[in-house]
Amino acid sequence: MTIELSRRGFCIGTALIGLQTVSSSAFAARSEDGTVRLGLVAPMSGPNARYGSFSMRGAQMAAKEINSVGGVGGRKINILPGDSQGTPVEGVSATRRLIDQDHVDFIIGDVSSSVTLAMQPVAEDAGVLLLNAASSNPKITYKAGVGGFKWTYRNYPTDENRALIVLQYAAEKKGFTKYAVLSVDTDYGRAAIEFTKKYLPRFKSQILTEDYYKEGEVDFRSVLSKIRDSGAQAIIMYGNADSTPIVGRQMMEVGIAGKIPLIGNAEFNTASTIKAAPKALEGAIEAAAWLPAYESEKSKAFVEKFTAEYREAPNNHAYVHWETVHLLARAIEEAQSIDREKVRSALSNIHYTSAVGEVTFDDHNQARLPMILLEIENGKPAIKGAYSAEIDYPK
Amino acid sequence: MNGLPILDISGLCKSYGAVRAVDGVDLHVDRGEICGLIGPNGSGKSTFFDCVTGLARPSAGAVKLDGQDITGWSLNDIAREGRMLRSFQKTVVFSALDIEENLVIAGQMFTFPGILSTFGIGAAARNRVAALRDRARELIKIAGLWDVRFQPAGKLSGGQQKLIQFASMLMPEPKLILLDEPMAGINPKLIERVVESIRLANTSFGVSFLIIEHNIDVVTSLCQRVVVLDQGRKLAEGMPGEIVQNQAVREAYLGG
Amino acid sequence: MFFTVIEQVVNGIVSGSVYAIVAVGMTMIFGVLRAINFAHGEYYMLGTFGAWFAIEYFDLPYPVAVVIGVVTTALIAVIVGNFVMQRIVGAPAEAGVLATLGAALILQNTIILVFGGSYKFFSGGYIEPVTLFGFTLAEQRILIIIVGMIVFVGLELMVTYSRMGKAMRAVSQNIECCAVVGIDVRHIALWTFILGAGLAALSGVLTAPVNVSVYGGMGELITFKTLPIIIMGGLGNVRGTFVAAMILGIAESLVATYIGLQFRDTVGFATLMLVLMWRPHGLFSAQARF
Amino acid sequence: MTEIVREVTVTPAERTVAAGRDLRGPFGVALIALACIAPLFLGNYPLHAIIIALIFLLPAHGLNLLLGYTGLLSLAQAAFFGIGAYTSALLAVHFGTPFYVNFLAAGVVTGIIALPLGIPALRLRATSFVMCTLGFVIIGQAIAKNWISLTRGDMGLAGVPKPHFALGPASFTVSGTVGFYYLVLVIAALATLVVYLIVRSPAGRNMIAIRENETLAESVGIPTWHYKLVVFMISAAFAGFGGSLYAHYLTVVSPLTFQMYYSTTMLIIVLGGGAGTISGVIFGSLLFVGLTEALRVAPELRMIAYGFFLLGLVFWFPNGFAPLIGRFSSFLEKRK
Repeated sequence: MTIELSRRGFCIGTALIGLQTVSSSAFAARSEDGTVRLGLVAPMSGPNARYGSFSMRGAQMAAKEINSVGGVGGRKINILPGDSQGTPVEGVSATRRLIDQDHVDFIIGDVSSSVTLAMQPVAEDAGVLLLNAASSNPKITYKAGVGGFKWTYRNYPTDENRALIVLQYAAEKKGFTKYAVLSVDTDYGRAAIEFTKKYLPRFKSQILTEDYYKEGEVDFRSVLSKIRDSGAQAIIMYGNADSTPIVGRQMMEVGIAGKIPLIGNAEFNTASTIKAAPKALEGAIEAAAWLPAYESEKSKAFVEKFTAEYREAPNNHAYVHWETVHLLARAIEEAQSIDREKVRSALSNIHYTSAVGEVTFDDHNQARLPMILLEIENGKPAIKGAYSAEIDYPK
Repeated sequence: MNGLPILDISGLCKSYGAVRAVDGVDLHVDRGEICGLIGPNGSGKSTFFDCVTGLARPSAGAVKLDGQDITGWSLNDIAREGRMLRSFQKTVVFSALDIEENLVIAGQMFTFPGILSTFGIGAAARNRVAALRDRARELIKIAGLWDVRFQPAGKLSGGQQKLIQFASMLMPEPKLILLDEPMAGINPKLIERVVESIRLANTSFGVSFLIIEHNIDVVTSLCQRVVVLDQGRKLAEGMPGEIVQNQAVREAYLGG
Repeated sequence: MFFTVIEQVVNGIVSGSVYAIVAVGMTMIFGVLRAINFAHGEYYMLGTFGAWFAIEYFDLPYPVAVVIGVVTTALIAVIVGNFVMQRIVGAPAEAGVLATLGAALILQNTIILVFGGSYKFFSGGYIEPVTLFGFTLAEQRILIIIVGMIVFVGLELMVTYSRMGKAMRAVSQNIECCAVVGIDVRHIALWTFILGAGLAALSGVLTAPVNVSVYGGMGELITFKTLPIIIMGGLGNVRGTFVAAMILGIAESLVATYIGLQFRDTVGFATLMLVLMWRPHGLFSAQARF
Repeated sequence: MTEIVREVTVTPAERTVAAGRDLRGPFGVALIALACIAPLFLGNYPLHAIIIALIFLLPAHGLNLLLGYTGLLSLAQAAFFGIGAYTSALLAVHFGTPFYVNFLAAGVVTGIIALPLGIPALRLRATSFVMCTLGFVIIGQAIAKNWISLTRGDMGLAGVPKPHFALGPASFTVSGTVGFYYLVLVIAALATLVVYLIVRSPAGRNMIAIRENETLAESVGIPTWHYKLVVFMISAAFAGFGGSLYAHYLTVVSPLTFQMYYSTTMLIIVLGGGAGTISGVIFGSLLFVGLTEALRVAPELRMIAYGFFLLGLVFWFPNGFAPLIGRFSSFLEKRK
């Protein structure tokens, strides 16, 4: 037994030493390898992979572009992926791994707001810059910057501006006062409607029916017939791109296509969506941070390149991640260092020209983004203006 | 002790749709008696057992245990009282557990006052289990299973398993035990041991028995009285010797 | 008001038909294999992808794409059936849950790996709306209802008259006896599974034109829709499953109209739990299988 | 035909004649010692992985009591995990109650909620019971999403504070990874002890009897239905405690907490380690988290590999991977 014990003791001892060597060698790897280590947290497996895949492709394309011209300040951008599966606990695990194992200096992520909210304190503790590019829950930046989390930045519009702009346009230009709500049942869809409700009295408008659909829902006939009979003048829809063509086709089925337009944001403007249900999307009003048809050289080049590279048209998620990597590269360039603290302050003071307009950050680390308002006319998005507004932070 | 029978069944019926599996059977078991229940396959013996012990709900009739009406009680309601216990033909032991554990389990619910007390880990609970264990060991010795007591019960032979089950039923000191074919599928050498155990339980512990059995030698040597079922009805009743000679019984077995 | 209710019932029957075609395969698989197939929706997804691939890459017409989708899925089902489903015959329930979950993960994420995770547009099918008795439906939906009927009648005939069908019924009733009478249980299990997967694929291909989006994770929702149906229908009971699918379709439609779309996905399980409280063995007896 | 039969042989440890037995004690001591000094040589990321493993250990222990010991396959752990997380988060966010109050409340509330859910559910058999428990998860999520005045719906409850203890004038907050690691380690150890005591109590013996053969158990007087209900409640309470730790660790609770993902995770942990054994479940939770984290090296292949792992588990290791350790240690023993 004694022999046994000592042998085991030896084994454990060896294992301990082994582990120590592993961890210390891992730290050694942290020494400058001449790259910008950028983590990208997004859902890459499971049902939510349909959102993550665009994010990854957008970011990778941006990195490729930057690296092909020599990188940023002589450093290549090295994107390290972390799969969140759209679940907070997986997202946190991925973030931890990126920080502690891969020693990333910057993280972009996640798409889902609950995941981002869970990642915030982790990034804060580690002092790693978390740059969100696709979550719209207002709480993320309520709590950032002067609100607490110094290391969280968001280069994505919150839902409040969007809701106001859409409602204003619909009321003033179209004279709508009665709405039906059909939004996605996530924090995005719910929050956008919450903000819409906040502004309803200002335009003497009302909501007649209110429904939320689950991500991946395919049957809207019942709710669309209800909307048809309700007397609503427009359907307020905040959702994800993949549901829009389904809704459009079923609007044609129940006979409201062309009579009750969609307003809000759910990628009404992409060519394939319009093609799927042209009649239903005619007259749709959308407030978007970006759209593939946007008339700017930078934007057009992006769409072209993306389509050539991946054999599919980019969507909003692809764009925002592409743009955010470029934004970060710009901040690093201005900081002339990959020192996180320096990059962070560079980001706070940045004046970045995106494909849509100028991006700056407010004291809550929330990007002030121009929002494009468009209407689908004759099967093509027609831009009706760009708006930008300050956010009212709760005191 | 009064002269009231320990088990008194009157007019018991059980029908499944149009089929009458048990059709108005009267039967009683006297105190201290070993009563046999025989009949050809499909005569309704097992259904009858199930109705008496609460595994099935009788369609009509009354079951009285020790003078108390227990008609329609569930298996567990009856078992929890600890007065009348039954065995099963097929499944007889908790196969992953060793013999001692099997016996302790069989006694637990009659030692602990309630469910929550069984979660106890204090001295009181430990003492109770220790007492059960002592009794279990005694019974294991009596059953002649001492050498194999740490083996998982499922690994033992059919006969040994029947012995374990029989010993389990003696844990709570019941007044009446219903055995469903205790000799089926066991090694002939063990039959004598099972018979001895039943006899011992009957004489030393004063347990009454109602036994379904096909082995007619066992029935004649063990039972004081035999009841014959055929097609759900009572065909005959009497001393084993008489029954063996009974013409109707012979016809039922041969013709059925 | 009355018209609205009728219209919603019709809507319910349309979605019920889709559920029915998927669920009937799953319930037969349960009958024979005694396993809840958590991967069932994935065959729906595979069928859709097969057809999408045929249309997108080879420009084939929709009817051909339907055949390709179903056949591809059946071939994949042969592999999964051989390596997974046959082995869980007689295994404990939790083994079935884990094995089919594993199969679901592999199928779903392989598709994501090969085709990318993003959603695709399905461009085949007959999507023009037509008006029948005052209800406007896409032609495709009428096709779905008709195919649903054909599948139901076909299955009824098959289990009553064909050798294979009778064997399936036998296996679902008593697996031990079948082995004794010389029915090759493994063989029957495999064929039932292929048939079930094929039906799921058929349902996927048929609904693709009206559901438009195609993506790797689309099967999961279908699995969850189907589970309560097969329990309510009396596991393994084909007729019961059809009725349960219709009930669920109609109930969902009415809930979406009068309570709210957000509660729609809860309807299945809520109904199931209410039904089980009232009748612990489902609406239809599991004894009268097939 | 490959037969998948899960064999669980449980005999009190004192009488186990297994060859690997002699190693068990020292091995356990070494493991505990190793766990205590782990932060000395592990970075934040591995510690985080272990924290997740230990948090998952609680619901897994609960499921093991239910599945491994009582023989009931339940997919409701995610629902109870979610209820626990929400109870804790709501108390912390709305009332600012200290951690230990939230933690205890989470377990107790979840256990109590399990009572009215268990009464109808446990009357069901086999597959219907499984589906009913899955229904709890689906309906739980719907409630979390739509009872907005209480749960804030999809917006979730963010900013759940890190555990804070106040004893008289002394107070401290567990904020860092290391601090949380020790907190979770202590709780997981206590939970394991509780499970051990339950399993070794007379009730534990009755639970095994129910798993082995319910009718036989009834016939020896065990009120099986009552036991199942009590174990269902205990199992739910364990999940609730786990949910509370989850809420305080991740600081965010959203309807995503009610996901079948967590139910299947618990199932995989229990079956992967070895149902019906305590050490198996501990091993299972470490194995599960270790595996999912290790697979991160190849994000695209991760879930495919995981799927194959599940198939391998079912077909080649129906008793879980823990028996391998036993075999390995008996191998060492023999070589001595």
